[in-house]
Parts: sequence; C-alpha cells; structure tokens
Amino acid sequence: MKALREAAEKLLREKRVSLVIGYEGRKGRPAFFAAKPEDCGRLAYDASCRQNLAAYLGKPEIRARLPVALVAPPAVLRSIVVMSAESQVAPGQVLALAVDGDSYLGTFDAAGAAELLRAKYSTLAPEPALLERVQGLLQKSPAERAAFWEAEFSKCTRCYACRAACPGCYCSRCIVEKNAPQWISTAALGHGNYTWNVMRAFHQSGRCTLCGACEAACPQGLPLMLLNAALDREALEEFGSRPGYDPEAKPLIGSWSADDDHSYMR
Amino acid sequence: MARIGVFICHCGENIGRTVDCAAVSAAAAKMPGVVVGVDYKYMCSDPGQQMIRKAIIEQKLTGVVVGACSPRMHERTFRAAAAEAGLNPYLLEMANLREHCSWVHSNQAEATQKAIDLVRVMVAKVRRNRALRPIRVPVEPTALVVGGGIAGIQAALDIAAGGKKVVLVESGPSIGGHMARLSETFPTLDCSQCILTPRMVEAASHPNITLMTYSEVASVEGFVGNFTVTIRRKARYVDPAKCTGCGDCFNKCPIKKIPNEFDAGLGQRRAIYVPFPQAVPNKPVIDAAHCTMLQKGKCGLCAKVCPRGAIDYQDQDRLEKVKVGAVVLATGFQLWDHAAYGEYGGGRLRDVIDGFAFERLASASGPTGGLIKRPSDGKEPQTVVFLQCCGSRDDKVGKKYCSKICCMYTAKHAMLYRHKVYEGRAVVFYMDVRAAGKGYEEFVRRAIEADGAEYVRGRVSRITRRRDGKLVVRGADTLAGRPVTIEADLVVLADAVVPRPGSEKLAQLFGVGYDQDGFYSEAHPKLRPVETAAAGVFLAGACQAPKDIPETVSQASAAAAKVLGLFAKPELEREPVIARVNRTTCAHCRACISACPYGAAKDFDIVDRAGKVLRAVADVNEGLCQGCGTCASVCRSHSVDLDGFTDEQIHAELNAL
Amino acid sequence: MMKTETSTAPAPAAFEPRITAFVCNWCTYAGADLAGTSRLQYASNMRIIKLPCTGRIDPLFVLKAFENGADAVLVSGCHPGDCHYTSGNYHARRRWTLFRKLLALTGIGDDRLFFSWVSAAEGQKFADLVNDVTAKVRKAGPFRAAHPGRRAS
Amino acid sequence: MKTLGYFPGCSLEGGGIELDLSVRAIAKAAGVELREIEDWNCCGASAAHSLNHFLAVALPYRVLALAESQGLSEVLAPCAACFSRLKGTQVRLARSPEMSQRTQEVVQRPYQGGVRIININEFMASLLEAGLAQKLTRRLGLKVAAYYGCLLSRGQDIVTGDDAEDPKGMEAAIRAAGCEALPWNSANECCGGGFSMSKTGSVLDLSQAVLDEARAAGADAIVTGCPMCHSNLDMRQLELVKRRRVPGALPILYLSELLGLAAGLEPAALGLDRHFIESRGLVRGGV
Repeated sequence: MKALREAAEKLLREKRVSLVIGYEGRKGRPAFFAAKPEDCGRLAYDASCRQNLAAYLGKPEIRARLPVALVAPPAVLRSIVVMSAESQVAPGQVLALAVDGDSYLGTFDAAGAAELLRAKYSTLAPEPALLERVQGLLQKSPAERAAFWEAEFSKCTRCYACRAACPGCYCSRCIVEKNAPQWISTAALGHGNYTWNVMRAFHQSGRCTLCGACEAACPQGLPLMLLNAALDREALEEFGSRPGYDPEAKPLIGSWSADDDHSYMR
Repeated sequence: MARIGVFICHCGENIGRTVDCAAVSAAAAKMPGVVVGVDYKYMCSDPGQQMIRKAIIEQKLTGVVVGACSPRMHERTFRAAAAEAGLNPYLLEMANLREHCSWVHSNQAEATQKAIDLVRVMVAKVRRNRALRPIRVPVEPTALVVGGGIAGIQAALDIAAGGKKVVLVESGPSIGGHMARLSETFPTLDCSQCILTPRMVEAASHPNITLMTYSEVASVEGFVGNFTVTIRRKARYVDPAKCTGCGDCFNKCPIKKIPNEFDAGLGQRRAIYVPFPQAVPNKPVIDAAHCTMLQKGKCGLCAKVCPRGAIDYQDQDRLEKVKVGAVVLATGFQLWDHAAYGEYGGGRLRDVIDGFAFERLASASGPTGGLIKRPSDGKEPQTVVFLQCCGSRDDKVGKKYCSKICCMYTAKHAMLYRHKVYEGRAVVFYMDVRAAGKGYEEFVRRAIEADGAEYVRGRVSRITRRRDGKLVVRGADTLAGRPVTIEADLVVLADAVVPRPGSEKLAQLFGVGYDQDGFYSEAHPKLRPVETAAAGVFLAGACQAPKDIPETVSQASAAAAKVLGLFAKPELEREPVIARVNRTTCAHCRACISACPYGAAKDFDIVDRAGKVLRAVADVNEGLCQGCGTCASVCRSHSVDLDGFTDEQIHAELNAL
Repeated sequence: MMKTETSTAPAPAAFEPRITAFVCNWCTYAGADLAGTSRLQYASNMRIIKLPCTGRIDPLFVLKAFENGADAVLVSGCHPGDCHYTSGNYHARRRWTLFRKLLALTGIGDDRLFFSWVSAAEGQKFADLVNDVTAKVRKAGPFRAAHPGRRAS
Repeated sequence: MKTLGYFPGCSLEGGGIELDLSVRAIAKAAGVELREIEDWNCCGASAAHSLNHFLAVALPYRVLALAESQGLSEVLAPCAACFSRLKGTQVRLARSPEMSQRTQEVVQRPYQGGVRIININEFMASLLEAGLAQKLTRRLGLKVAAYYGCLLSRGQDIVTGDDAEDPKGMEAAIRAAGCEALPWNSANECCGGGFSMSKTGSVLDLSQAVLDEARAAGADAIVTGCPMCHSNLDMRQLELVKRRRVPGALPILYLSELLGLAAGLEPAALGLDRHFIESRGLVRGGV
C-alpha cells in the first residue's frame, strides 16, 4: 500500500492529475478523493473495496476536474478501457493506479491498462459459483424462472443505486428517465421493475466487466450478477466478446459478422 | 387537438366480403381523436379520393388513415390525394385490410376484429405523425468515370453527349483499355482499333470531358449528388502541356529491353514510352522503375533531345480534388494467372500463352506485325492448341464461374490463326461451347466448318515440353471416349476473367459491395443491374462480371442514362425517413456511428462562439442516411430517433394493441 | 441446457392467443402481402407492426408488447445478405441472440419469442409461420398474467 | 521419444525391404519409435478392390481397428499402396455410416475413426520439422527427379495438402538433403503399377518413358516413395539397359534412403546394396 500512496502522492505533486480517486482506510472502504498530496496517506486498498471507481468518470463533477487518477483493480481497469473504447475517456485524461490484492502494479493510461490486462489478466471470468447459479436457474422451467425473478424484482425499490454504481451507465439521460414516450414505467411495480432490470443488464451486454459493483450497491440484494454473468457468457461464446481488453474495440451491439449464429431463427 | 379521418375501403368485394367494413368504420369513428369514420366501395377511385380530399378540407383533418389494400399498392396514391387537399402527405397512413386481412382470413368475425385492431394501431400512430418534408440535396452535375476502357469511354461520351461534364480517370498512360489490345473482334471480325480509336480521340477532344490519364482515385468523401473525390495524378516526368508527342525522347532512350505490358510482354518498350502508337493522349511517360536517370541520376538523354524541354525529372505525384454528383465504375478485368496450373507448365513454358498474347501476335500493330510467331524461337507454329475454361468452371484451382467470353474469342483465335497460317492445324479443347448471343453460334460454326478448327470436347490433363521444343498436349476426347495426345508448337490458354487488382480497395472507397471473386455487386441482380448499394454510384463493364464488348457498351450507356437521369433535376428528393440525434442527451458512446451501414452517423463537435469544443456528440448526415433505424435501436438512451417510425409512434401503436 | 416445456399448464381450448409481430418493410411485410395476393389462409391472431428494418427493433418494443398483454412476439425480417439496408438484419440478429438469452433466463422461453427470416417471395413461408407460431402459443397458453414482464391486469 | 504406429505391409517384407530398412533407420536417427501393429493383415492392395469391393474395405478396416485398439493414434504406412488403401478406407467409412456399420458387423471389431494414417512424404516432412533437418550434415548435391506415381499424388481426400496434378510433397525433403528437385514432366505419370508380371511389355514402355524424362531433365537419380514404382523403375530398368533401350543406368532411391544418406547413415544400413541398379556411387567418393 505504501507504493500506492507514494505513486498517488507523486501524481498530485507533479500536477499530472488534479484528483486521485481511491478508497479510504475507514470501515466499508468508502471512496476517497485526494486533491492534495498530503491526503494520499489515507488511501487504502483491499478485497473489501467493492465500488467501481470508474463510475465517477461518468459524473460531470469529475469530468470537470480531468485529468484524474483512479485506484483500479483489474475489473476497474477493464471499465476504463471500455469507457475509452466508447470515447468517454480521452487519452491521457485518466490514469489508473493498478492494484491487485495488496500489490501495486504501476500507473497506466487506458492503452497501458489494456496491455497489462492482456498480458496478466487475459482470462478474467465470472466466478464458477456464479455460473453454476446461472446454469441452475436455466435448469428450472420457464415458469419457475419467472417466479424466481418475480420474487426478486418485486423487492426492487427503483433507487437506481445499481445504475449509479456502474461505469457503463454514463448516459446523461437514462432511458428510464425518458418520458415521451415512457418505455419503462417508473413505478416500483412488477412490469416496470422487470423491464428496468432486464434492460439495465442488456444495456451492459458486451460492456460489463463483471466488477459486481451493481449487485454490491443494491440495498435490496437483487442477484443482478446472474443477469450480467449470463450475458457475459453468451457474448463470449457466441461472439468471442471480451469487454475491456482493447481501447479500439467496436461495440458488440453496433457491429456484426456474417457468420454470427442464427440457428434459432427460421 | 388531433382530428383524424378514417376511410375504410371495400375494394369492391375484396375486403367487404370477409370484413364488415361498416362495422370497422363505425368502430373507428369512436376511436380517440377520430372525427370522421366512413367506408366506401372504392377508396382509390376518383370519388373515393374526392371523399378524402373533401373531408380533409371541411373537417380540418390533422391526420388520415385509409384502411384498404397494402401501402405498397396505394400509399403514393392516397398521400398524393392528401397533399392536393393541403395535408402533408406524411400525415396519412394506411391500414392493410386486404393483403393482411380479408384475403387471408375467412371467418368474418375474426377478420373484422383484426381489421378494427389494424385501424386502431394506425390511428394511434398517425396521431403522432409529424409533417415531413422530402429531403432535398443539391446535385453537382458532373460525373466521375473510373476506368478508361471501352466501358468508361462509352459512359463518358454518352454523359457528355447529354450535356453534362465528365471527369474520366484512367490509371494507365493511355485510355483504350483491353479493347485497344485486341486484333479483331467477334462475331464480325472487324478490326478492334479501327472501331475504338475514333472514340478514344472523341473522348479526349470532347469539350465536356476532362481526361485524367496516369491517375487513380485516392479518396472519396460525400454522398450521392455531392461527392468530393481526390485523384492522385501520378508523376509522368513529362509535361503534357509542352510535349508535342514528336517521339524523339523514346526513340533515343537507351533503356530498350523492357517487356511491354500492352503487348503481354511479347514486345519491348523504352523507359520513356507511349504504350502503343495510337495512344491517347499520345504523350510519353517515364517508367521511373526502369529509368536510370530517376534511379541513379545517370543519362538524362531524353531531356537533352526534347525540343520543347518537356521532360521534368523532379515531377511528383499530385493530389487533385474533383466535386462530382455521380460516379461510374468501369475498372474492367484482367486475365487470371494460369501459373497455378502446374500441369500446364506452371507459367514456365514460354510457348504456353494467354489470350491477350495471342491477340497481340495476331494484331497488325502487334510486336510481330500480325505474323503468328511463337515466343520461344519466333517460328511459325504449325499446330496450335487452344484450351478453353482455363481457370474458369474449376473451383479447385481456379474460379467457379464461367468467364463467358472465352468460347467466342477462342473460336476467333482459331479462325485468325487459320487465316494467317493456311496449312496450320488449330485444335480447341472445350467443356461446352457457350455461344449465346447475336450471330455467336453462327460464328463458332464458321470457325469449325469454314475454317476447319478441330473442336475436341474434353480437358487437357498435361502440357509438357519435349527436348525438340514441341509441346506435348495430352487430354481426353470425352465424346470419342479416348485419350488424345497432340504435338503442338503453341498453346493458347483461355484464362479466366478476374477483376483488376485493387478493385476491392476502390469498392471500399465508394462503399460498393463485391462478391467473393471481387466482382462489384449490383443493387439488384435483375431489376437494378447498373446501380450499386451506394446511391449515385453505377457500374459499367467487366468490373461487375465477365462481359464481352457489346454487353459492356450497353451497360455503359445504361449507366450513363442513370447518371443523366440523376442530373436531370438540380436537386435530389428523397423520402424523409431519416434518423435524428438529440444532441442534449447523446452521450457520444459512438454505438450508432459503428452501426450505421452508410457512414451517415458521424462525430460532431458542439462548439461555443469562440470555436472551442464543448462536447462531442453523434450526428446524422441527411444525404447519406437511408432510414433503416439501426442507429436508433443501438442507442441506449434513445437519443437517436427515426422520422416516420419514431419511438412515440411505435409506442403508441403497441399501446393500441 | 434449457428445458423447453411451456410456461404454463395448457389453457382451455377457447384461448385465442394475441401475437405481436415486428416485421421489416422490405421482406417480411412484402412476404405477408404475397401471402395475401396468393389468398393463403392463416390464423388471424397476429397483429403486424411495420418497421423499415429489423435493425430498427429495440428490445424495449418486445418487452412493451409483452407488458401490454401479447402472449407471444414474432420478429421477422430479410434473410441474411438480403437486407435492403445491407446489414440492418445482421445487427438485429446479434442483438436478439443476446436478448433472447436474457429473456430465457427470466422465464420467457422459445414458446413466447419467435424469430424468422421471411423474404418478399416467401408468402407460403409466412402463412405457415403464422399458423405454426399460433399453434405453439395456443399450446403454451396465455402468457402468465403473473409474469413480472406483464402489466398486472 | 515420440511413438508412431507402423504398418509395413507385404512389400516391406519382400521386394520393398529397402524401404523398410531405410524408414526404420531414419526414424531411429530422428529418435522416433515405430511400433508395428500387432497381428496386422494384408491391406488388400491392388488386387482386392478389383475382385470384391467390400473385401477391399474390410481388410484395411481390420488393420485400422487393431491400431485403434492398440492405442495407436497415428500410423505410418510407408508403402504407397498400403497408405492409399488404409486412408481410402477411412474416407469411405466417413462418407457412409451404413458401410462402417456393415464392416463392423462383419469384422467383429469396433472402429471409431481415431487413427491418422500418414504416408512416407508426410512422415519425412514431420521428421524434418521435428529437428531431423539439423542432423542432415552430408550435403549430397544431387539433381533429383521426385517421382510420385499415382498413389502418392492422387485420390480425393486421400493424398491431402498436395496438388494432384503437380505434386510437390517430396521437394522440401529433397532440398533438405542438399539436393536439387528438378522440374520435370513425369512426376505423376504411371510406371505400370501392378502389371509388372502380367503385362511386362507395357510396364517396360511406361517405365522407360519415365526414365527418359528424368534423364532429359538431367537427373542423377529418381526418388520415390512407392515400392511398386521402385521395382518397376529399378528392377525393370535392368532389362531396358540390356536391350539398349536406355543409354545407361539411372539410380532409383526411396526418399527415406536419400535422407538416410544425407544423415550420414551407411548405405548398406539403408538397403542401397539391395537395388538392382547400383546406387551406392551417388554418395560423393562412393563407399
């Protein structure tokens, strides 16, 4: 951690960034914004840091203060790469203080982050346990699956913490806030909750880095990672999609190949 | 406040028989926003249309739904009627009560219920329709023709004759293309140069045609009516303005032994050269790769002898932009390299030549002055074997397709040879003789009956060279069912017709599709054979598929007609079904830019007065947008919408179900 | 593997499914026209929403159809390679491959959501398709009112 | 040490023994173990398929089944005819489930298709890749006519990765031995094949044509991978020499012998002393 703090402090001292976003030593590891070199002493990182700090890059307050640096475990590195592929992060505007477990791996821009990921983390995948739960769910009958999600989604209070926590949700006006027409009912009721949660997941397809921040942020404990993981697998198996490894990547939805599967079509 | 009129057509009995039209109009009349609900025997008839026009005016309708046949049938009709009554035509929608309802259902209750639903959906939609104006794009009435062969020349001449300007771009030093290399042409055996060269001259001298030889398309911007094309003018090292074509330079040039591409390598040229005597423009270029002056700075003879000081060793490639409204691609073809056939000598046997080489041997202006002499020893071949389908109809080594012209030119070759070498023996190996065309079959019969060409149905399995220089040709006569061996002096392979190298790259520049063999794809194989998927880009000649001269010329004229049609109006009018971006909510994720099949969606910088970039967003180019709506559906925040099929309209339709 | 049994116990014979179809203007809509001009008879349960291209179809449209009480949804467009807009259907295909996975996971199976390529020349295919889909959905029964995706009536 | 299944077949125990010797020798030199299929039987070669089509499949099927059951996933059949029969049978079985069903019933052995059959050209190429190339220290410097005949050049899906009309499969190996692979006219012409006894006259004519072409191309030797080609060109050449139908004797080598020589092995160990046409002189300075 010493190395991380020194690196952060150096960046601020050399004015290479105006802000270092990291996690604070306190319980719960809340996000910590270090604007002055001397603040960096309070930075910490360990497994209990569940928040994806890349989500801040979508917020106007932070964009106003670019360039900034982030404390970034692998999943967050991927988020930064995804965001630069989607032109949300201008080259050099965001530096990643790459961390893994308790080791600090160095400071990278988006391109460098991608290289690091390809070299060291080329096979990041959802935890087997998670995939097993997905499989388990698919073993059930459609009716049982519907019932399962009905129970889960009915808990949703539509607080949109999942959205706020997700680096992929950087739209200035989310579809759920569009009211002419209003595709997604904002009432915290069955069909609105269903459509919202399904579309939130779908909008991440080919973009989700499985950081888990959405699920961690959900006050109602909805198993959102089931949806994310299922989509991640499908995207990988069908289209070889591995979001967050190539800052030049074309969006999975928004590109195509003539030999994409359509066995399910008639 | 919406005031919708609903007009239900009985279409005689066609709809009325199964759908209770009165019930439908009555139900429609009760739908929200509907002020008129009527049904009538023939809505498309004059009284029917009059009924609609009258209602629009008297009832001050803000929208109309016609429940009748398929919109593909009469949407234009009814929209025109609405327009006459002063209603924006795009405020009228049709409910398909015939093709999609009365004709496919027999149960009246069901059909009527469905008809009511279909009408309700359209009423819901039309209430959200917005008045649309056709997209108008100004047209630059100048055409670009790429390729100076007979296709390009013909297209250019026809467009020029129509009074429009043409820029004719040719990559070689002279126009004329392959046709200039031919000796005689089938099926009339008239001399190719005699019929071609006058047109070359006309193209060069026509006031409406700007000739750009030794030039290539470097890049393309814009869209139909408004292309900006950058042309690379390759360095000629000879100033055409000063050069008189006197020829002193290439008569003096000491570098003499360069195989002349025009003569299929049989003849030779200098380092400074015109490809052939009748070249247009008849002004030399320096082949930098072979010129010792340009390579090593030694020689400079041509500059010394040039009376006009036209030689310029410092010459550089120049880029030149032209603004054009339409493009004709006429890049032609080349012959497939038969080196891939090891059994035919793998390209190592000098006396195994391709069709163009034979054309040059037979051509009066060719390297042998029209005498048939074989390359290896210059002897007159006493036996010549012609081999059709070399690389065609052979997907194992060559191409799947039939190259179409080989049957005819092989028959011609056999004829020409027999005309020049009376005692000579001409043997033709063929799979089938495909002589479909005016006077073609007769021509082939003539080659066989009058000129004694021996046609052997079968393939050649091997061509080997004997020590005495004879080519031993072994094959099968599948009609006689026995192997044949022929000792030949010369073998002519009818190599497959393939696209020019770089044709794919050019297609990509213009957004034109091409097939697995590299031939350009027409917009529709039957009904739009000269258009391409890229609006304003047309095709002529063998760049689309193997073609003979008559076909090529007809297509070139057809392309010219399309271009002139496009130029007939100062502006293009297009269906206003195009996408629009909500710049305030666009997050610039660029998904739409990646998805757009037409490159219509692009980056756009929002700038302040000082020109400082505040924010980047996506934007749609009206000229390029074809209205598929793919951009709208990849936009997560629905910041892109599609006129005519807006979110609001679709949402309303769904709620009406 | 996913089980493919129906979402509910089979419904009474009286049940008439409501099926919403999203079709492209150039192929499937024209194919439906051809079915008409050929006077091919098929079930009357389907309501067509015409769009320029399958590329225009947002997954939200499908969810909205279900929400509004459709028992099944059909998406149909030009065969691969035939798209009037060259690649709209390719974009759609990729999107549906992912989206159907998500719906399957949340209990909307192959007996609720159908995809097909129907060209302007395939009137017969369209008629057969409608009959087949209708039969399947009849068997599947009403889209369970309790499915979270459907507005509680 | 890599292990490879080995199917000698009848030739390699008789007229083609030099092929057997040289293949085993070069394999040894390259550090590859050849494990002979236990209880192997005749491949059916040239006779079976002209007598009984089913037999022509059943015989090789048994060999394949044996190899599979003995855990041999890759089998080398140096004899071109054996290779053609074994691989050809695999192709037929793959094309027709009925056929494989029936054969299985008759032969009473299962075969899952898990055996890869390779011919001598493929084998030599693989050895060179695996490092034999570095061991070829003796540069032979010969002008060689690579002769494929029919069985090492033809058969759809049987001889793969080469051009049936213009085969090149041996050339890399020939060059690796420090020799020049000449372009010539008869690389895949017929040698007379199995008619050596029954129609000796035609075999003489055909073999002579091949020899003439090789000589015309300036060859010091013909290299082949087929025992039948070898016996026709080697044994029958004696007669042609006797009758003065050919100007002189032209050595006929197996590809494996050529590489063996290049690897510095003793000619006798490769069976060079067993040829009818003296070929030991090919090695610089003789032996």
